[in-house]
Amino acid sequence: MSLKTETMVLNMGPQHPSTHGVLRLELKIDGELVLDVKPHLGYLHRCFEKHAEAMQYNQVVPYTDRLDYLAAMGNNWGYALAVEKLMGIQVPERVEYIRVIVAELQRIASHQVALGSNAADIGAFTPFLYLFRDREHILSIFEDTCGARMLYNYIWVGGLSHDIHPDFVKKVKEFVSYYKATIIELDNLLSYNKIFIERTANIGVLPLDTAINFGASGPALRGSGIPFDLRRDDPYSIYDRFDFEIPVGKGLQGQVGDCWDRYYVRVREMEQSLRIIEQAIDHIPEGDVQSAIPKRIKPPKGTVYTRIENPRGELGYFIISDGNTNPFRVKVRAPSFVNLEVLGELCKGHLVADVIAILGSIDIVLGEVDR
Amino acid sequence: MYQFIYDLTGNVIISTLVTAVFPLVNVLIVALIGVYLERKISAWIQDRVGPNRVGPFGLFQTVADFIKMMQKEDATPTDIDGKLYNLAPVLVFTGCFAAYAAIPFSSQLIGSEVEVGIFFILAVSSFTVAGILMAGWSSNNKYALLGAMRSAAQIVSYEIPTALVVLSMVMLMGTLSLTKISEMQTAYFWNWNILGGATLGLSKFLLIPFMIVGFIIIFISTLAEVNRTPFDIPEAESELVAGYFTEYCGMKWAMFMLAEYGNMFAVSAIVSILFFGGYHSPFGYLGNSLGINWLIPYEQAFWFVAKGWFFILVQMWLRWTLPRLRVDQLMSLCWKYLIPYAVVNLVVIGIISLL
Amino acid sequence: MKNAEEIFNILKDNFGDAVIALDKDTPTEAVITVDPLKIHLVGEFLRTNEDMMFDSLMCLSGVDDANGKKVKDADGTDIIEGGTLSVYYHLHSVSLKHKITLKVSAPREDAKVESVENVWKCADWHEREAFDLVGIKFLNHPDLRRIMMPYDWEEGSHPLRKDYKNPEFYQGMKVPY
Amino acid sequence: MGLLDKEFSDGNIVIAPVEDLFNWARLSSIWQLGFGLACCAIEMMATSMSHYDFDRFGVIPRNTPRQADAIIISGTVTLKMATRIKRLYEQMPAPKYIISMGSCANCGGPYWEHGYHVLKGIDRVIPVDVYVPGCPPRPEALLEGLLKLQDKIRNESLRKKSA
Repeated sequence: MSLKTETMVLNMGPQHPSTHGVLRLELKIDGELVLDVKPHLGYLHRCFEKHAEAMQYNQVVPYTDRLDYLAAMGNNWGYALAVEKLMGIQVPERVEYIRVIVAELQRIASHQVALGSNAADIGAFTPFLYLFRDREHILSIFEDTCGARMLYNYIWVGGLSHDIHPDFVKKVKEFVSYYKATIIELDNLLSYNKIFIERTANIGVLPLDTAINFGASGPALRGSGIPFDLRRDDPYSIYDRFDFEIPVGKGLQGQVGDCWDRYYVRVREMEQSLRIIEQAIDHIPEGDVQSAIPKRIKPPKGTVYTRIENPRGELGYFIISDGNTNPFRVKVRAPSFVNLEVLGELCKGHLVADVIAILGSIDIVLGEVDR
Repeated sequence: MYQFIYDLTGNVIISTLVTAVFPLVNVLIVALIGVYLERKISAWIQDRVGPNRVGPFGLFQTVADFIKMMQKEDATPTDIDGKLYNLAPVLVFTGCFAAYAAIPFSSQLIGSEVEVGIFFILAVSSFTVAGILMAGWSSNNKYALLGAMRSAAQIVSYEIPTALVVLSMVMLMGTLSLTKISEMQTAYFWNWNILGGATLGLSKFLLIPFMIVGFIIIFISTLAEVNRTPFDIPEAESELVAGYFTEYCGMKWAMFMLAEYGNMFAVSAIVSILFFGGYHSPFGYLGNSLGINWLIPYEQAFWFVAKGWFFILVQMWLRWTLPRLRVDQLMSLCWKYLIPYAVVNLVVIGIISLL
Repeated sequence: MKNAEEIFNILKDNFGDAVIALDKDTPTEAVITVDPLKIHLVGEFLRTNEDMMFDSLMCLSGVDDANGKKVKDADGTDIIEGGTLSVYYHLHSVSLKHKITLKVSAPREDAKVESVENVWKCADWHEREAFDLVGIKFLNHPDLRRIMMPYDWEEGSHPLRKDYKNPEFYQGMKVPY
Repeated sequence: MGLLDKEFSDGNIVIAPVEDLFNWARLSSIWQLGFGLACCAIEMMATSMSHYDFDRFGVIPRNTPRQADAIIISGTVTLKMATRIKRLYEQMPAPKYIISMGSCANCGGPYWEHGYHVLKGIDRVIPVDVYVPGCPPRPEALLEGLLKLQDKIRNESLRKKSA
């Protein structure tokens, strides 16, 4: 006797607790086994590129905030860097230092949400809250600095919108010493938890050549075992002055490039960010943060592509200027958008529960995927 | 208890009704306090405050939840299997409710003193599986169906180690009656089964390690049977939205919730009866030393409830600490580890009890 | 490590007419213009050649060049006739750490570009996006559907074109403010 | 109908306490539909977390619309998403409430002019009870919005709505 079986199509999202926003996944499943995953995007397509064409160069900055809303500083910076390159602006030392510090703080804050939501998807809800609690410290530092908790509009073309708060250095130092101790708590509670390792090790293994061919970047690429970091490999700003390591996936709990490796790379990256902040915080030179801001931004005709290492990977801005005050075309190479593409490849042959774990370990932000 | 009320009123119907209301009230109270405690405890674990606006310390939070749920619209989706859909919550609740009939809260306070108490409880609590399957199937929702299938596989599998441990205890004690099992572990904690039982001798000390293993096995498998983290796979929020009760709202959903918390207490009660002396106090009775006999049942009820709540608190503590297992890991834990260990445990306890 | 001129010369030697021009005048980056129907061959060569090793496609952008004639259509709305749509490819080599920008242009009315999806897998969604928002058709793409806009969005309406007109209603919802 | 309507037309000694009790229960246990749209969703999550703790007010996220009482539209609603939100709203059992969080959900926010794919205000699709302005609103603002919603519920009536 043979039983007739059918594959089932399961729509995950756009409203689903673990799709990190409004992603829709079309899973073809046989029982619990996933045969195929088709992501459907666009539920948060906010027309960034159209807005960029309609705005003046400096008016675009607030819109860049809303791309990767968990790492708004990085988005500001990438855009500012692209326009600065197009216009040939050299920004003052003080600005560079402040940018590095806020970007690294932002990287920590962003990884905290990424790790937390990854843990929450797997069922450990408490680390999620602990990470959010620590994130509030960073948000309060940013709030002192520029008055916003999430979307800062802080890094402008040629400078910053405000100088730092007088308490900034003190608060950052406090946070660094506090958080260095707290990361250990995270390791004890989650990273080496047996169930967590069981759920993530050997799941969603991303081989290196696939990762490169799919254009993966950031922790998703480094989890596969290559120390490729734009801060080191295509240095921008003053990152060449700092001493830091690039954590890579070593397959400590399973194969190289599994979910646990991607998770662990993020944890170690937070430590390295703390190191960079420690090195930079005492050397902020005096100066005016707005001295290099041009009165009128009108870059020459031409194209520019710059990329920076955002928490989620390589954030690229491709700007075409036709010599006007508005950009002719701005295209964002969003790291989440490219990293998400590999999801279908990773999920094949795993169970439904693993799809959640893999998606969490890739760490997407829908604002950036859909733009 | 039935006998007591029958003596008081002399009416079969009244005494049956009163006896039946007692477990119902108990389930309600357990659920009300349980939900509140769950929220408070999760809040404390997570560095939060928890409900504190509704009544003093948020004590009326669950009352408000309950009243709100009563006035919710009974929205039923189209294309459901109506009969099964409506029957499922009732069945799940019945399973939980009926189990309370045989649980001895004290030497006097027991709904029905059935001789096959533990067997009865194991049997009626399996209603839950049928109810959950019905709920998942009739909802016509893929998440619910997946959740129901997972749940059926999980509960059926984990009944085996539970039953094996229960069997070894029954073999040791020589009775199926929960009252007698409790009675045999007389007051004072060194007489409890976890410490080898009341009979002194070599076997008492030989038994201790196997009792601890048995306790761990039954605690893990009852955790799985009531769908608590790390085994809350049927209702895994982040995977299956809400599992088998995805399409239920208002009071029907509340029945599932009542049954969940009711079951939590029921399994904690069973664990404490089998291993921790049931309703017996760990250090003797105040009533005995003062010579007030009527005080003893109250003390017993207190200790029983306290033990039950202690295990519920442990369940909550685990829930807010651990991640969730995957469905295949859950099954392999059961079939590859718990059942073999339980069988070995059964054999060893059998040999020791022959000594 | 090779600069744009060397790469251009190597490509010119291998592909002749398919590689059209090298534009070095832009202030920041040199752009090599390639024949849109040969781009997949050029891409494959750049990825596999040992001196090039461009194993990573950083970015693929569809652009409406808006270099045609501005005319008014029957309703009196401005549309652009003629001109080109372009695609920019930003390549990068993880092993050799050099970068290059390629560009292809195709006529606006019937823009057809060969897909590079089977050269670099990540081009898949980028190309779908360029098709969706700019309206460039990629030949031999396995699944060329809209990606950002709803699947039932008006046929032939591509929002990032410079003469795009927003519809008044979508499924009964008013679109303009 | 007429007879009963007249009977209940104003504060009745039976109806009023029941009404108060029911309203109290409703406003004390507003379970939100756990779903986020965009940037505001992160602030909504932050509101549920340790620092601000939505649970104090009895608000917990439920992931299925069937068990939710309120839906917080947290972020930009696109045309593609609007149809889904409408469906989610219809799946919720009455009484149900909507909090529109953030400028995007209120009126399109910064995307009001060139957003060809952005719905300019969720109130074009579903009725809204409370608007919370801000881009994104701080958690305190969302809490204030919740308190406003509670005020609104407090004054609800079991009787037929007059207007």
